[in-house]
Amino acid sequence: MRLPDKRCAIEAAIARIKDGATVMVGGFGVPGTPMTLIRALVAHGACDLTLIKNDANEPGMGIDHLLQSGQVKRLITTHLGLNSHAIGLMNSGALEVEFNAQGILAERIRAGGAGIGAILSDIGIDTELARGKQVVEMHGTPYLAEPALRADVALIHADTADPFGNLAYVATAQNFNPLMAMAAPLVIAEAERVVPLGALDPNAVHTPGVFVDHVAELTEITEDYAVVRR
Amino acid sequence: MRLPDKRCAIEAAIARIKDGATVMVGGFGVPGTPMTLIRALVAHGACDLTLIKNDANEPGMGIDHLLQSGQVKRLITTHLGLNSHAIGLMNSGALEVEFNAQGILAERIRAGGAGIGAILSDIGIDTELARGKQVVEMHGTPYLAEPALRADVALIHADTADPFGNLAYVATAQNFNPLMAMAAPLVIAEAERVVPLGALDPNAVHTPGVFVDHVAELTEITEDYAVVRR
Amino acid sequence: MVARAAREIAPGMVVNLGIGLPTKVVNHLPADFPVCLHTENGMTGIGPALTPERADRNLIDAGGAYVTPVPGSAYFDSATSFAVVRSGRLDLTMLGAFEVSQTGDLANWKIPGKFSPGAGGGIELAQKARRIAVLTTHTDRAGNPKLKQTCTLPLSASACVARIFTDLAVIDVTPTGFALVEHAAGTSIEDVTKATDAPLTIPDAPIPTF
Amino acid sequence: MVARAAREIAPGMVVNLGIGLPTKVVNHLPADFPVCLHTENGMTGIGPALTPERADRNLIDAGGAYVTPVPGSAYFDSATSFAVVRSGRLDLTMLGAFEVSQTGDLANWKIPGKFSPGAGGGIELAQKARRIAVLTTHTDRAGNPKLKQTCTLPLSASACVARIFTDLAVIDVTPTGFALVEHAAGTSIEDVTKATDAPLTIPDAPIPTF
Repeated sequence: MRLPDKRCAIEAAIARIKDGATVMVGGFGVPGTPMTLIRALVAHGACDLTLIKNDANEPGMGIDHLLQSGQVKRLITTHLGLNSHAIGLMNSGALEVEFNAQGILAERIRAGGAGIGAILSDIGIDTELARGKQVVEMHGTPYLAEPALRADVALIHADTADPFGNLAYVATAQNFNPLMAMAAPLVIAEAERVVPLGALDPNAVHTPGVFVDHVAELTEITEDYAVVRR
Repeated sequence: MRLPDKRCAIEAAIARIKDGATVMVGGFGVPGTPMTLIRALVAHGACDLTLIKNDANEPGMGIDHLLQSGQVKRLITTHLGLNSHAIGLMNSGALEVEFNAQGILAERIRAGGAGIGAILSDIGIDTELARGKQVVEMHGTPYLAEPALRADVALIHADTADPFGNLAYVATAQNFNPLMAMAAPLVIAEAERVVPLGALDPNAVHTPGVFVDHVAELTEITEDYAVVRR
Repeated sequence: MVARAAREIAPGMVVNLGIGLPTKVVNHLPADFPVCLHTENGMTGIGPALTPERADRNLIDAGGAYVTPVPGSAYFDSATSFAVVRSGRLDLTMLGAFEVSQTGDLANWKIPGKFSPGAGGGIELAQKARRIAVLTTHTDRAGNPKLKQTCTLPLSASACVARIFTDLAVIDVTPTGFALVEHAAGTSIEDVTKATDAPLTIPDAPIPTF
Repeated sequence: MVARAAREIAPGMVVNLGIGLPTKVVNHLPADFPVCLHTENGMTGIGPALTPERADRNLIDAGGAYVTPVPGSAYFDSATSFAVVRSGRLDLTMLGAFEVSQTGDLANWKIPGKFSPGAGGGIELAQKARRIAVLTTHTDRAGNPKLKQTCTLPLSASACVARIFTDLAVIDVTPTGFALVEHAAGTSIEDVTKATDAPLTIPDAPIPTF
């Protein structure tokens, strides 16, 4: 037995994304944001997208390119504080935004990846974030039902990958990537390095390749990934 | 700033376990079972315990010592197939047993560690495992509410630890350990090796030390941990 | 029958082989066959089993057998392991059975009063793998048929089984019940029908043997 | 006030310092102080911040500042990061505020019509840390009190704040409302009372200054 090889050209993988798709995008700020896959999705042009991402990056960076190109209809996120352009689109009605508490967005995505229907949580139960949510009482305590989130596609940035799609992340570039890499039937990972099968310590794998469909080695770590000088 | 040192003698840590406590025990078969902590709990003698463990090990091994000594009132588990002694205690009524589907036990413990109230799942909904469980309908689909599980104490076996309690596991000794290490207010970890702060790659940590209260280096890898010759 | 079942595995699949007979399927796969074997206790990329003398004490499968990794294996916790199963990443599981009904209900974990060690991971495998195949003797030790109109034992999951491999035949579960696909060399179609406690559709076309 | 707030951190604590003023608290901790700093984007063991020239492009805190690890740091995913918060492992968080009510309600994430970037991780920190301290100017830029009888802005969490550090005073939220603990050197008790839009209990004992 040998593990299947999932290496793939980025353009071919991204070409599978259809108009109207829901797309999860890893990253918290720059670290972990799959900048090259995002650029390829801009070039591909799929539109009416729903994006699920912790934040909207900053103006002119990361998924802001997809907002600029008008490909995004809806954004499920936690915080847009560093992207005034995204806030402008939201305020003008050009972009529909659903805000989640950050850890609840993480858990909803994880629930999607874990194949469970929802989690029951009391986060935000006293706040306006509870509006419109189903309340479930358990042993006399009220909880909000937070439905699992899955996407059609997940775009992932890893530090190291192997051809089977086992992924390892570094530092705070981990964030939402391991969660999103489980929560879509089509998972596309870019990696700064693709090493031969067996070169990744099986104990150091963050995302088992069993969840990953396509893996592509970045030919260049562009300025998109660099330290931001504000 | 430096991270606190949580190294501790095993006896001192185990002495904190009270009669009637609920105790999670890592491991799936021998790998990952904290054999030395279990021996210390037998010596300590706390009784009326509720144990939460994937399996009951095999006769004369692991938590079977706690069953033999009569310290266990109740066992929440998934499968006792390799321990005829435990099945005998269950059938005679001397041991109360609650069976969970394996992945649901894992998710309930994880939910406890994640501070959420429950998960909604359809696992076993057509089977007798659904009996007595609260059914929650969401968007027209029925789910079983599977309440989070927390314990008073979690006993963990790790391969490598540092003094802050960061833990790394090897091979299939990981199993329930990282989940249980989040799901109790008192987490005691034995480790085959305790290395200095900074010697564990921060990217290779499976359980962040922030969840761990006491860490002890094993002075000996006893026969309890050896390959089983059936 | 085990060799025949092995041909059910298509290149590139993610497969979980249940305890007992199904575990032996792996011995019939070519050395370079592209497949990912998964085990519930937290591993993908299982290689051949090992004798205790050569075993790693920390490396077992869900049945407790000592196994080896292959290049590209990964280890993970029990929650992640069942995330693989429940989220649809498990293409195929092969399971043992006490009973299979003509609607695909599977009973394989409990015989009330006799055998109730707990369900382990079997419920989730039976309910959530994308395809469930059963690998079992056609009848139990007393000669009673395991393929029945309805199951009498507690179910693992309802309407889950797609195909059954036995020592006598390969049988599909179809919307109209059991249908014969192949029969064992040296076994007549009548033998199969007689050992099956439910109607068995026999296609008009010639029935291959295995 | 930042130096005073730093003294709130006891040895051995796990602490999350919110964006803005609270982040500066770290500069007032001794180099060998035993504490574990947590940040929402997935790290424990935060060391000093770095200038862009020396920064690691993959290592930021939740506010986007480039930080360093300390010996024993760990990185983890966003679900695990909030598991730390919700499961009771976060001993203390220090947060900024728009408004704090005398019952400990906190509003710090939204000003309808003016500022609504989303709650980020603030809701969970405010609701689930074992102790919530607020670090804020006593009044807003227009001179309006931030400590009020009731909050007018959308809440982050109700009845969560234990202690408030401002440029004028240290104030506890007690079952009977705000109570003065300390006041700033050069600020009179009357100044504090005047700048607070709710009754302020003044203990009989001498009030320390900071």
